[in-house]
Amino acid sequence: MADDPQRNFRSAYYEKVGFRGVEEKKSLEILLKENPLDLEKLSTFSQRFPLPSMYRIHVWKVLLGILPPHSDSHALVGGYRKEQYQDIMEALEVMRYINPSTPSTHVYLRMFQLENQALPRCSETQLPDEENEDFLSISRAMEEIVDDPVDCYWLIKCFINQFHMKFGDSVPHLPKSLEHYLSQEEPRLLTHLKSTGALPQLPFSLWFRRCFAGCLPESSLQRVWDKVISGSCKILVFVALEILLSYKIMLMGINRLDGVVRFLCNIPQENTDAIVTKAIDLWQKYCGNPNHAV
Amino acid sequence: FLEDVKGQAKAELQASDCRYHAQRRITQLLQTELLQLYSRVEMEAPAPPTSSSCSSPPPGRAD
Amino acid sequence: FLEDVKGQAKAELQASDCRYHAQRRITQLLQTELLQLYSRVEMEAPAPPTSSSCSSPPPGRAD
Repeated sequence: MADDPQRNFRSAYYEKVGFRGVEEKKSLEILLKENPLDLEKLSTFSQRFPLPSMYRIHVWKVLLGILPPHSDSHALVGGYRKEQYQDIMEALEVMRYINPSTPSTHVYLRMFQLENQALPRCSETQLPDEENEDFLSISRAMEEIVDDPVDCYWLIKCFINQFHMKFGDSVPHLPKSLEHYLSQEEPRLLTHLKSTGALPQLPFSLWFRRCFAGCLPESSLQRVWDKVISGSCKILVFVALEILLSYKIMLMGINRLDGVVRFLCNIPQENTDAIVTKAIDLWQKYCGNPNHAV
Repeated sequence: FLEDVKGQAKAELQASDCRYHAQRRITQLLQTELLQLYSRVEMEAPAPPTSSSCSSPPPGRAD
Repeated sequence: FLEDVKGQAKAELQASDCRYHAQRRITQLLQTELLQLYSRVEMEAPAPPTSSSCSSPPPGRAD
């Protein structure tokens, strides 16, 4: 699609001068007119370029299998998805797992549990465990991105299911991978993190299990999730790496372990777009052709 | 082209089946819930009500 | 032949749809039953149970 370096240069130029994605948007529109949709091409596009926000939800739904490749089935299947959502919601209300004042993210959790046969019998005695907290964080972030509750539930559910299915085995290795790339980019910081004992205490579950939900604001987060949904979990390593690099000076100055961890769990929210842009660049640099990088 | 038609039909059928299976799980849950609730009602009111009030039907309803 | 494949796909989808709607009717019956049972339990025991036993969930359980 865009192996031509000239074209890549132009795109980068447009990004700088504010015409970001003019060409990308056009080529995505061409892809979206195909029937059936070519999932491979859509994934490749999404790996290479940020999705224009007007098409993001639609592309995510197709890539996550919420909508099938055939566009003329979208109305039918969309109807099924909506009915399924309503059926589950209604049953949970009747069984009093939820009521009108239940926060929507908790509603989504109960729905997800119902579908996975994991609904607790006595919810009032259940303290949310870590897995539930991961779910709730991702839900809260998805809710910021997606307005329609039916879409929102399906996206949360399929995002989490796909992530576990595709990357469940890779996630435990991501901290090691982060250490590797940090040793390439900034060995002094790595040494510092090791000597203060901070390295094993980095917020890996926030980064690699919640995919930065609750860490990055939604405008930056959705650009990371574009890459995750279209097939890369390695991008998570580079976002983490770029966070460490961006706050290198600050981190080198903190010698207390809890200080490092606390700071990284609550990074400033102003700078995150630049961090994600740099992370994507670095990811493309190390992983070369992003199509084949997992 | 034939594969295409088949693929489309398969995706539609999968989505419809998915909706059915969610409904199945709902039925199972409701059944469990009802069983529990019935056994609780029977435990809590083992003796038949002495009051002649009609507003409180007996726990079982099989005739 | 293509019409044949399409016809078969349509029949399969209809069967799935039919199965879904049957299950949905069961669910609705069970839900009505459950709602009635809840209101009956609440009438019989207007005060919340003091027992902390988990085997007997209180009527309301949403947080």
